[in-house]
Amino acid sequence: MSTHTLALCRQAPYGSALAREGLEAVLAAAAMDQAPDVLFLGDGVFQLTADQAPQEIGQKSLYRNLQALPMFGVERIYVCRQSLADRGISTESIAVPGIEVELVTDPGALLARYQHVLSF
Amino acid sequence: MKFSLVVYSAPHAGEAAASALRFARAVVDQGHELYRVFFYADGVHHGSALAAPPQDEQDLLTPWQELRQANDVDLVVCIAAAQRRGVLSHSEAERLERPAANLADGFELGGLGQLADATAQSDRVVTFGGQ
Amino acid sequence: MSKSVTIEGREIALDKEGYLRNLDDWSPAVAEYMAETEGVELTEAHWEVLKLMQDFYRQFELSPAMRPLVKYVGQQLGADKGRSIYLMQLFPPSPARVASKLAGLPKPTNCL
Amino acid sequence: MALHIVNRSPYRSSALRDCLNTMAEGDALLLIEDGVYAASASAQAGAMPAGTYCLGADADARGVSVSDAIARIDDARWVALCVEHTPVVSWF
Repeated sequence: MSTHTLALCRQAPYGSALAREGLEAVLAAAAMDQAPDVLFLGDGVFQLTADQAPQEIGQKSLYRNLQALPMFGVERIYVCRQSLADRGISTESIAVPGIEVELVTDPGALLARYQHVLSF
Repeated sequence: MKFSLVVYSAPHAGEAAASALRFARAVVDQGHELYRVFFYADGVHHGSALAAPPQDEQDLLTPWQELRQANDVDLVVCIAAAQRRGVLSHSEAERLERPAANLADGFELGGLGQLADATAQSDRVVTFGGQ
Repeated sequence: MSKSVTIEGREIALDKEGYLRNLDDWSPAVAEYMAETEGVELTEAHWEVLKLMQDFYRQFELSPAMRPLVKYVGQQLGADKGRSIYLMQLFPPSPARVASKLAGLPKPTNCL
Repeated sequence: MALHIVNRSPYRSSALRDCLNTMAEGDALLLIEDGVYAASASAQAGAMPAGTYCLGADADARGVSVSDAIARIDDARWVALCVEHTPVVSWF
């Protein structure tokens, strides 16, 4: 996928399988040295909130999976500032260990930099 | 121009599967190359040979197989997403000790690397999602 | 031909490729048994990598592919061990696959 | 310039809102499937940006009368829009 591709993650974790499968696609590409850039927008920002404990609903923690991104060579993610504000999520509460979070105020300008946007 | 499509929706679950097929036909009708269709998430159900819709409802299997025949389009079903949902080739059914295989002719199981390759090889990638 | 083997008096169910059916069945003796079937003789160097595989899985709830495994081993055990050639010598021919199996992690999805 | 494709009803999903919040000046918007309800002459079509298109077959299927401000297109023109724009971004 590489850096001319942006993965646009808009699904909340657990309610939609595409949240996890989107991350799996990013990790698989990164494992092959073709990591895309990643933007969390809309309900996708819920993937980044800590304190996820999905054992009782029979799922694995997406938040823990996300923390593997640096091991796969993805050390920075983009996050839509407005999406956080709309959902009452503070920017401090979405820290993912080992990952630099770059807040984006103009997601349209970010999208314009890429040849491909894969929506998840 | 070279196109690839990514399909997340199961056939008969909503309109997205039918939209993807219409778009794919339009791409080749307009003289463009359709390089690969990557079926992911619930889209892997496209690869099941066992769907049997009534005769007066849309067939969403044969037209893909015809596109492959006529235009040499890669129809790739993501192997990891397919294992979860029970779309298996003969060798996977054997490896995973399942009682039957159902991967339709013309479709192949492939890794997510084939999605990364499709983005690298194609001028345009269009995703089809949602139920 | 799925089978079960008796290890330390416990019956352990394996699938036809020799992976655990129940991940809770793992024990060091199970790893020793699997190593033998893979033609690997477990030394201290093997064990420290297997332990890291389990740490990785606990931390991220994922089995590592080759690239993250190399990076993780490098971070934890030093740069001279964080190299694919080193892991290849320990767990030929495919370190991520073989070490996942021996460490009792889930069977890989054949995804790559 | 990007082409954004929205396939969800604006009354059910945030797809259209997320898309409109993201669109840059000069981007095109294509409404397909349930997205065509946003193109209805009787709905909020007036709020759609310039450069909004609607897939005619999907509007006809639903009996949606498309606002004059929005261009009705067929599948061939859909492909052409994809050729003219990059990237193509789907919102669902």
